[in-house]
Amino acid sequence: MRVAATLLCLVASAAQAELAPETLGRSERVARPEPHWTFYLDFQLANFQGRYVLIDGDDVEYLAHLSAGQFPSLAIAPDASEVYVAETTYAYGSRGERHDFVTVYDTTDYAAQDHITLPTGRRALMASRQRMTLLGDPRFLAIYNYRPATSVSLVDLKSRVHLSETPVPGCHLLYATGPRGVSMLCGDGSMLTLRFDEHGVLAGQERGEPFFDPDADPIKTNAARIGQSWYFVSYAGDVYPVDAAGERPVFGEPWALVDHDVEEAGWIRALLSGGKAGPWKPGGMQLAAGHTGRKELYVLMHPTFWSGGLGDHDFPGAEVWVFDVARRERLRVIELRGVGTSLNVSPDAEPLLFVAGVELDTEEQGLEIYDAQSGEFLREMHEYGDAILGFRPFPAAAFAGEQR
Amino acid sequence: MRVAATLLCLVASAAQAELAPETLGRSERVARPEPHWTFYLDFQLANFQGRYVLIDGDDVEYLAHLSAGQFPSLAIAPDASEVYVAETTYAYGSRGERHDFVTVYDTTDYAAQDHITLPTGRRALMASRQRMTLLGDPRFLAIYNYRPATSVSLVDLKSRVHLSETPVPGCHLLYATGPRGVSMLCGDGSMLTLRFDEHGVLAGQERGEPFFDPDADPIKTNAARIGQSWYFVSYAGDVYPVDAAGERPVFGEPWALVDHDVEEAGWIRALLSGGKAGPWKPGGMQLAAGHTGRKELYVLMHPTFWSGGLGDHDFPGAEVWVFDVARRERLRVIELRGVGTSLNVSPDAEPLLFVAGVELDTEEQGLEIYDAQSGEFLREMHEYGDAILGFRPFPAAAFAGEQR
Amino acid sequence: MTSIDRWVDRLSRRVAERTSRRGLLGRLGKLLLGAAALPLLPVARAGAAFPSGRDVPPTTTGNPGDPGNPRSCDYWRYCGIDGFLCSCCGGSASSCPPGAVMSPITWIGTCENPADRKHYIISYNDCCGKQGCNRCFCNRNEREEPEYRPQKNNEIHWCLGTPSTAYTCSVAVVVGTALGEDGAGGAQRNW
Amino acid sequence: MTSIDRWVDRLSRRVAERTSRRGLLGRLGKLLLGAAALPLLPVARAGAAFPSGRDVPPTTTGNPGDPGNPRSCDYWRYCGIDGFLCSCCGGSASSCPPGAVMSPITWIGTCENPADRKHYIISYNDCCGKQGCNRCFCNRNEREEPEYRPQKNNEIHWCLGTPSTAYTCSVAVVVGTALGEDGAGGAQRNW
Repeated sequence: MRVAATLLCLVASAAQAELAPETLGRSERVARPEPHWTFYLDFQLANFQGRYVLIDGDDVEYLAHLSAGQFPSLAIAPDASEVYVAETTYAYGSRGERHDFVTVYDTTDYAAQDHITLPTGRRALMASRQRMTLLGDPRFLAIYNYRPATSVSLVDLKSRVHLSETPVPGCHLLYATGPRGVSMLCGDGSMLTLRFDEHGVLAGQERGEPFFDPDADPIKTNAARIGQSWYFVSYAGDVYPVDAAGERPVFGEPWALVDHDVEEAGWIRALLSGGKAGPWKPGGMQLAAGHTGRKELYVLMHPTFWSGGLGDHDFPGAEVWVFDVARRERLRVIELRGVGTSLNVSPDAEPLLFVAGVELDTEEQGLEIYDAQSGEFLREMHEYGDAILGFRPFPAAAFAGEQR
Repeated sequence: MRVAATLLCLVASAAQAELAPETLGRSERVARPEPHWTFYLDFQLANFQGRYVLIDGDDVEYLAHLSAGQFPSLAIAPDASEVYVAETTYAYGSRGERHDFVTVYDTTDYAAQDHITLPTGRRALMASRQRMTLLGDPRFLAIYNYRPATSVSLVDLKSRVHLSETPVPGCHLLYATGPRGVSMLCGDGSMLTLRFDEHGVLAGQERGEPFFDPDADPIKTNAARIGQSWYFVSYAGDVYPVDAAGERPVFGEPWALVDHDVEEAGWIRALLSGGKAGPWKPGGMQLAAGHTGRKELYVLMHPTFWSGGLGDHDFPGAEVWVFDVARRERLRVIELRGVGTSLNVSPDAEPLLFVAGVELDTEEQGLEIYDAQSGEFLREMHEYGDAILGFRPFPAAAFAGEQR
Repeated sequence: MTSIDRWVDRLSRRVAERTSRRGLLGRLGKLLLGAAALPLLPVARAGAAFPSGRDVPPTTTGNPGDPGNPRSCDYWRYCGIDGFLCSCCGGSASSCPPGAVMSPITWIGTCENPADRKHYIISYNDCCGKQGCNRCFCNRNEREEPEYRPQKNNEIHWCLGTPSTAYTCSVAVVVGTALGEDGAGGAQRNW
Repeated sequence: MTSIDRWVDRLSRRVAERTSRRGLLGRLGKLLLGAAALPLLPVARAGAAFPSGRDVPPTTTGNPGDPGNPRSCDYWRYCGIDGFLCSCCGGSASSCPPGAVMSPITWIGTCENPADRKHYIISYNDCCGKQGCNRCFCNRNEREEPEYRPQKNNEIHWCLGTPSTAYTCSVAVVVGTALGEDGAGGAQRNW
């Protein structure tokens, strides 16, 4: 739904009336976001730059897009008033002076409103979406730097300036924790948590004990946020819940997404099952997503017979398994049309499941939309761009007043 | 053929010997160009930027590529020692400060050697390849500006500086003429010719009488260069030869590529001929190319039954018609596998015909190579990039010493 | 298949995919009836590398006097267009997508509205300042003239007079009716 | 076709397209023989949007001790790679294309050479400073670890320490043999 009505309807009321001249210079505006809207990252292989495209999942309408530089990151204000895109560009395309910056967009016209300069050459260029996050206090935006020494940049969105850069040796990526904190994953399986005060000054940092064993079974960095908790999925198929409501993370008991006792299928059973007999594992890029209202965790899963067990953690999913994170049990299985590399779930009471899918016969990538409850395939989007690298929904908080 | 031999061959002489560690940090170098090499412009639709890719037409080997900004232009030194790319970029990707410049590449390593700043905001952004040319004296590079007032920038490649900008109201594009001149096409069908002295200072300009009627039958701007003459093809299928050897262009008598008396075919004849009965017309983007040694003109042609007569000047060709420009007669017809949007011919004695083709069944674009003499389809290149916007060969002069 | 069969198959498949009205039968019918040029869409007006908009959900203007699908390359106003259709990109046939800026400098074409058979002057404006929308690529060149007649040319990047020349998509705005049969006041040209 | 037929058809078609050695029969044969994991290529390791290198002319190292086609995603050294293969782009499996600069900072993987069954330490270096080559995209992730173990991760853009972080393509350079079965010195991991 767009704010501006199409003028075409107005220019000629009678069928045979001559069309009146139209106004030149108009640009559309965008209505207040709805829960079924989502951004996706369209990544251009030729230059590793991206675009964020905003669509309405109910009718796959293309609403707007934002240009972005190399490996961009996107964050959305909880009230959905603004969108922040961190970008990296070069003055002369592939060479010349490097620029790292955050572009601020208003969500009514999606034109660049502000430009916040970041320390040049630090911003991490990688695929993970955990490289930027708003803090619990959305005045502050945290950005992960990798060069390859690691650090965290803090941006004050009120004054539109970069405030500080804090070194975090050996720790990586960002998970919002508590009122003004971020936790990071360290190489030994522990978390480092930085806390900032109400002015954005570093107030403290602490590093806990390892909560998983990265040698035995690493966790994927793409965590699902459900309420105040993060849910990390491990390579082998366990879930590590982390309560991030307070000033420091509280690590829950891991539980299993899969039956670890399933044995590899013999060839007759493998053949008869279409390769689906035997153990399954989680895999994909944006492989896990959460729904706070329903306390549901969605995970892309595939049979290890398909992958031969190799590279499973990135292998695309044939099904989406849906778990109740309170009862720690599988609720249902959504079979995909092909396989999926990334997924996301809308935050409302009648959620849509967005999947970056690959059709097995044609190997065409596509943007598929399913009913997250029934698992029914609803529709797909054509001509989405080059390659979908993941989804970025509006925060559930933006619709809090509208929800039942 | 590359200069550096692959180290892999050397590291293990016996089959079962352990592989020795290899050298890190190596980049390939490129041998002296061969006549069957060509650049093509790979144009990225998502951002209207381009890449120039260098391939060997004999085995469709990918030799190197050059990054380029919005609507780039390329010129090659007559001795093939350097390549010049005119580009336009923005500091922040799609916004920020605009930069217009020429990047100079050495043809042994294809790394950016020099950067020549152009007056910002003037360089013409359009598809035509006649926006930049070396003068007869290759010390000078002329660049066409459109904003939309038109002008010509002159660059001194010896001192690597932009020398001057000359306004040329109502005249467009660039055709090298004489020792240090450029001619331009003006809206009334005449040519304006600028002459520069040996220091690159404007020495004179003169505008001739119209040599074609742009209202009755416009000429396409993509002219073929054969020897010291330009050959322009008109919408209706006539050829306008322009001798550019001297200080001012000399206009030859136009002659017809097609029989203007052919009548539109009736439907039975149209159906029986596969739509090929009836009149044909030239059409395409880079629709004409010339071979100096053989005095041959190659033109993309299609039956107007296919196009319905509309947009013929850009309609892709089903055949390449080859003409002897001395005798003004058609020598042969090369049937394409699908249709072609652009073509070029290598400058040697056994020329290759390069075609940016579209396969009719799949609508896939492709880079096809034919024997320009026999018309035989030889090979095609896969994974060429996004979209081929035309070809840029090395100048025939680069191989003068090697030719029979 | 014989080569004729193949050609008929190709052509009818292509035409069927693109439009129902302008098919092979229409073209042959036209020849039978001797009617004036019914535009047959250019074969392979865009390669597969170019997103054609074929599967993009259609829309309408809601005005019977302005018939057709503004997300289709066949829509009458697009007779001289070359670019992504803004109507597939968050804009419409006459307005830019959010955040993109319409270039004030442009080129002009003349298209016939099938509803009233009148010729309208169409302003083809580029919307600028964001990356390309990369949907519904449409390159029709009817009555287009070369770059030395810039006001009639669509190969110029018309993002002029905008803060950035980054090209986003193109619109086709009705700015008036043409005098007589042809907007240029001259004879009918089927370029 | 039944769904099983379809699956077998899909899988065998895919496998046949990609490799002759690692087909369904090999995989089933492996199960029959109880042999250790023969890597089956990931289904749809790349979408159609990604150029797979399938039709790029092959090459060889000329060394029987280093078997395979360095322009194929199947080549043994590429077990942990993620990117365009420089060998399709004017470079080779161990050298950058002309004008691109090899990043001195990199990540390390371990791959088994089928010629001598030894495990080699492979340095995956990105070549930088030019636009992407956009050919032979290959994303294998065997034994890759997450970003918090950066020296074992391939989702980091490794153009670090180069004048420009523009990504061109990736090489896989032999830097030594691994101790024991696994370069990390631990148990065999089929991640």
